[in-house]
Amino acid sequence: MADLKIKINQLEFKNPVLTASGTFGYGLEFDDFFDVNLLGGILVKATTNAKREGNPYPRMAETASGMLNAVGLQNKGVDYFVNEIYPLIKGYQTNVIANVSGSTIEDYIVVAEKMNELENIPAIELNISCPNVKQGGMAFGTSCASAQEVTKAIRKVYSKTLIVKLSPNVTNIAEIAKAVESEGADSVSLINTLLGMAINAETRKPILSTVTGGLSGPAIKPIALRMVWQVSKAVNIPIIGLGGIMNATDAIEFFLAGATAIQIGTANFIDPTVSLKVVNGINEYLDRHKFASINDIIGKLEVKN
Amino acid sequence: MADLKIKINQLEFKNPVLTASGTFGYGLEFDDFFDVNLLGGILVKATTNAKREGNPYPRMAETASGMLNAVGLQNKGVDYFVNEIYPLIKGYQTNVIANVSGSTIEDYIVVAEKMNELENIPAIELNISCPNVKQGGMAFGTSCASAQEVTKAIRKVYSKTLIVKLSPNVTNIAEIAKAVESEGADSVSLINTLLGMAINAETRKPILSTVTGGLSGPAIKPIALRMVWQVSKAVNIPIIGLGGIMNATDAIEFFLAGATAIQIGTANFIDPTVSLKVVNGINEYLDRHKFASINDIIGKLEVKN
Amino acid sequence: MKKYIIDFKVLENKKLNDQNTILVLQSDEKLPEILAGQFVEVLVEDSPSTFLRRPFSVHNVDFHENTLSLFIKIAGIGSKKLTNIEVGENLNLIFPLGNGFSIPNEGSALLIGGGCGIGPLLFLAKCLMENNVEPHIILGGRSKEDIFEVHEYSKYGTVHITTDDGSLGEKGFVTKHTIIDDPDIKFDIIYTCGPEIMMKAVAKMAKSKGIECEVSLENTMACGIGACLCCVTETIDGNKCVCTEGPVFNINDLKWQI
Amino acid sequence: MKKYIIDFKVLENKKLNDQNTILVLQSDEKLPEILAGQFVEVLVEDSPSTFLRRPFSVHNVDFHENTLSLFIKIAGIGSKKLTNIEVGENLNLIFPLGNGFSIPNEGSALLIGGGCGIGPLLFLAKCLMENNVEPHIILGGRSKEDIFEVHEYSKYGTVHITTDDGSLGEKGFVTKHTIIDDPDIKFDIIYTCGPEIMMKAVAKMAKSKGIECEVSLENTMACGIGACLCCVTETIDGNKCVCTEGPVFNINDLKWQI
Ligand SMILES: Cc1cc2nc3c(=O)[nH]c(=O)nc-3n(C[C@H](O)[C@H](O)[C@H](O)COP(=O)(O)OP(=O)(O)OC[C@H]3O[C@@H](n4cnc5c(N)ncnc54)[C@H](O)[C@@H]3O)c2cc1C
Ligand SMILES: Cc1cc2nc3c(=O)[nH]c(=O)nc-3n(C[C@H](O)[C@H](O)[C@H](O)COP(=O)(O)OP(=O)(O)OC[C@H]3O[C@@H](n4cnc5c(N)ncnc54)[C@H](O)[C@@H]3O)c2cc1C
Ligand SMILES: Cc1cc2nc3c(=O)[nH]c(=O)nc-3n(C[C@H](O)[C@H](O)[C@H](O)COP(=O)(O)O)c2cc1C
Ligand SMILES: Cc1cc2nc3c(=O)[nH]c(=O)nc-3n(C[C@H](O)[C@H](O)[C@H](O)COP(=O)(O)O)c2cc1C
Ligand code: FES
Ligand code: FES
Repeated sequence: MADLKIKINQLEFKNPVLTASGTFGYGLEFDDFFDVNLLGGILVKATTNAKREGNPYPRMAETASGMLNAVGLQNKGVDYFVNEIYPLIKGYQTNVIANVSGSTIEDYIVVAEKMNELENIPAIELNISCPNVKQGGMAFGTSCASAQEVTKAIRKVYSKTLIVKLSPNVTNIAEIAKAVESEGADSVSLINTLLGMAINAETRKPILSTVTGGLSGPAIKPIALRMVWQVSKAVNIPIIGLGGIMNATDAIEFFLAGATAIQIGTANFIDPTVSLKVVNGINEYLDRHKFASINDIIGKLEVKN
Repeated sequence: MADLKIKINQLEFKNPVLTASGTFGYGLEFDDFFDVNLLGGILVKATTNAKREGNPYPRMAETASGMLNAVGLQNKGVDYFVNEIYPLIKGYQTNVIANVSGSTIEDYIVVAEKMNELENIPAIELNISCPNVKQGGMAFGTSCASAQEVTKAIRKVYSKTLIVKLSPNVTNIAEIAKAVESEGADSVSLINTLLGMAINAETRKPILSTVTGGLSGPAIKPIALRMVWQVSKAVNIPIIGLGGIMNATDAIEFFLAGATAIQIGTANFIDPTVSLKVVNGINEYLDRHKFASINDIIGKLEVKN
Repeated sequence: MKKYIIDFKVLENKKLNDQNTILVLQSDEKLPEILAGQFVEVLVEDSPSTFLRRPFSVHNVDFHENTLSLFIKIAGIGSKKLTNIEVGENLNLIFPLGNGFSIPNEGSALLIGGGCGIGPLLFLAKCLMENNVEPHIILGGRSKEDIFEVHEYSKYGTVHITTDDGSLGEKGFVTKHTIIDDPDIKFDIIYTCGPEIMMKAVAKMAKSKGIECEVSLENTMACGIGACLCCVTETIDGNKCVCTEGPVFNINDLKWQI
Repeated sequence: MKKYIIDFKVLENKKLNDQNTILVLQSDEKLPEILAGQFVEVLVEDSPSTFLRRPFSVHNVDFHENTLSLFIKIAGIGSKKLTNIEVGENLNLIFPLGNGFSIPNEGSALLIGGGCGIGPLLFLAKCLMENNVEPHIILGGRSKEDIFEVHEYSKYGTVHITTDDGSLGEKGFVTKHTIIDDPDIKFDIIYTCGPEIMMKAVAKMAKSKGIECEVSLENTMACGIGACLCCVTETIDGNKCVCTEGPVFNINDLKWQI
């Protein structure tokens, strides 16, 4: 039984396996299947300042080894979260992390301030990379200046662990990571979805109501791995890696590339118990390779020079 | 039998199906399987000024619905091409297009000048997007300024049809397309491969000798489609779309998104006759939907506003 | 209701024709409670083009034999693979998902199904009968080749048939069947499942007669358990997930223009 | 040599054990010329993780029956799928690919195989015999469980066996088999296929004795037909494609440190 504990900023995680925002509901949806307290953490679905209806139907298209979504941050707003959802999830014995989204910096600030007051939400993930909303969202994550600006503003009002979630739809993700690190982000998580599109050739219409949507799943794993690797060479803060992780082997690859923790997204849809299997699989890998701790493999990819 | 003819600049193509550079050799490798003259065109493998050995082995990794390659532009140089290869392929009754690569602008210029002299090479594709070389390559394709610079230099020395092949590893591909259009590119082709990475968890080593490589295949199709769609809104020159096309349905999707022609890459490895099947499938689609010409579906995606 | 992930064994693959199949699946474990109208999410393994699970309504359940059956119509690669699955193979299911139809305590009910929409109606008829509600079932299709399993439905209610070409039952649409205007029968509720255009016609008919009406909707689903928010439909209370707040909806809650 | 894309039917699936299988495939069409040492690219359908074809050496050919057989050892998902393929199913092959072993006109040859490297040696022995070359075949393995099809190899030559644990044949490595130093036999050429470490040991032995030596290399291949340049190996003339300029190489052309 290897030591799976990791730390991000001062926050301890019993293991490095978290679930990705927007793919695990509020955790409650998975209670029937396993004890989610066995995970390192849960990233709950995006919260915005005002209530959002999200995008019209259809919101989903299946693609080769992946899927596109265009949910568009549907949620009932931060006040509903604080009053109605938080009471249901604050008892979880694992790190429940809020995913904070917005269209304007002011929106982000309001949500972050309110999250700061919630005792059992020890961290937020700043989503500056959602490709499915018309305003804000990804725009903040695609230039160093705006990524820096929003991180700075949130750092002022948010005193706990601040994770910034980066967009892969950029020329140089390492630069953006450095920019948010310089403004006091405690960690970066990557990647959010890649902007994609699906067309129905027979009807000659886009499949998604929004034409474009966010690509996730195993199809994007090679890109996610590469970005984690690039960012790990560029920053000193811990990295949370995600994108197409389906099993423990995939997770190990992210640790080797430099991730301190990982998130599981789309895979939850195919097997709701997958995250727990990944925890066990990582443990089994470490034992088999005689590593005492997960920290022994983080960033330990052997590259010839 | 629908009309499959298209035009790019003044160049006529008997149909809009071309094969992608680096995936179809010099066409000769496929002569055993079908008459390649039935295709709209052949993009032959990259030619550089000097001979290049390419990257060390291993150069390939399979990924979910895709593959990574790190060939690194292995070729015997432009003089060898002119003297040894050109005589073998100049007899093809289809558009044989050279893919011109380089590390410096001077390199590109030398190759383009020599290609300009070859009567039966009616066009070149300027590869400013290869992710597998240390110098130049993709670097030219990831900023508007450098894309513009190299296009301008080549436009001066190359008088025939000039296609510029764009990199998807950018924040805003439409801007880059506009930049090369403004310097006189007759067409843009997109996308080249996405930069990715694969790791062997058991050995804890990268699978590719170069650590990172270029991702191709169906995994990237949603991203390619989205980029073709974005670029088609931004430029007036014809677009050649590619990325993950495996069959005629995929090809139709690219036409609807705005491509005037398409290229088939990785699919050639799985079925060497696939490009011909795509020609036939497009024809069958047009007939079934009662379109007289391929031009009737180009850019005809029906999007609600 | 608690959801389960269980491997079932294929006990029977009843090919109705080249487009439709009924799969009878058996579990080693005792089946939990399942409501008529609920659905399952099936894992279709080993196919690059069926990355996500596929939703199918519960066609029938036998709690003694621990069998659950699905009515599957080929729509694409996943459903095709399922119609070709062999007896003895395993299928992994997440179930029971979604809400169910409301079951009154007495009276009579009209069930109207078309295409693979007849899927959930068999189990519904059975549950209605067991609750002392008298089911009348209209099965509709383009021609007699589209009408299946009449003897099965007849076990739990009176079956009426319409076909567009009149090759079986009454000629015409399901909403025109004479049973609907039969003065001797007062329907307390109407249930429908099938192509959207048919369900809308049924909804309109029910509304004009002032009869309660429930429809079972389809939608593109990624998770089936309320985690992804991909499967919304517009309701008078805003977007609702078809997988958890449906698939059965009362037509009064939908924003259908009928 | 002209290459073909042909659907074969699986005629036989001879499971040697849980790791190794011989597939006998039959074509409706007359087989073209195939050389010992050449390989095929097999399409493994319907699997997201076997996107590309899989290369396998030609294990044997019967030009009368139009059958071609493959010796398959499970290495991952694709090979596993192939070992489970059922008789009667179709397999799509591109073949014949690569060069072949050189076949002398007389004399005797030593064939050394280990693991799935024994794959190409059966057809090679057959071709040698038909060309009046006397084949001696050393099959090596860790234990007797790794030694297969001795009776088949015996049809075309003299079989010698080594195992690491001595459970069959001589104990020790293939390069230490007594036949190699037998003063009564002069080998004109040595062929080897198997794990790289074994092939290097064989190459070293051959070099020290001044005997010609050909090895059959593996490599990660995307196309198998020289179109992608993914499968290079370093030679004294620069990078060469294993799929078209190999898989058989003379050790003098390689840059092996031996
Ligand atoms: C709650 C629910 C219950 C259902 N019950 C039944 C049933 O009892 N019997 C039955 O035959 N079918 C039923 N369906 C439809 C069935 O889920 C789809 O036909 C199936 O998922 C298609 O998968 P495929 O791989 O065969 O098709 P694909 O190749 O994926 O697609 C073929 C076509 O089906 C559509 N489609 C794909 N996935 C879905 C989806 N998840 N929901 C709706 N449409 C989809 C696509 O847009 C496309 O037009 C139900 C759907 C839902 C949501
Ligand atoms: C010319 C040639 C002839 C061959 N002949 C035989 C033979 O006769 N019998 C036999 O059992 N095997 C043979 N092989 C090896 C065989 O191709 C691989 O074992 C097979 O492709 C693995 O596929 P997989 O899906 O089972 O494994 P994967 O799950 O893809 O991978 C499992 C392991 O095999 C390695 N591998 C994957 N693809 C290849 C490849 N194309 N080449 C080499 N290694 C690979 C991977 O790196 C990994 O370590 C040959 C290979 C070549 C290049
Ligand atoms: C249906 C769906 C909804 C998502 N919603 C959010 C979200 O609200 N906030 C966010 O930061 N990321 C969201 N994501 C992105 C995921 O958290 C994750 O970054 C991405 O899916 C890549 O990981 P994966 O390949 O493991 O799914 C969503 C993804 C999916 C598929
Ligand atoms: C093995 C391999 C080699 C390639 N070599 C080149 C090249 O030399 N020049 C170039 O412009 N693109 C090259 N490409 C990129 C392809 O032309 C194409 O842009 C990319 O593979 C996406 O298309 P696909 O998904 O259809 O393969 C190569 C791709 C592969 C897989
Ligand atoms: S399918 Fe995921 S919420 Fe309904
Ligand atoms: S495998 Fe493509 S060139 Fe050898």
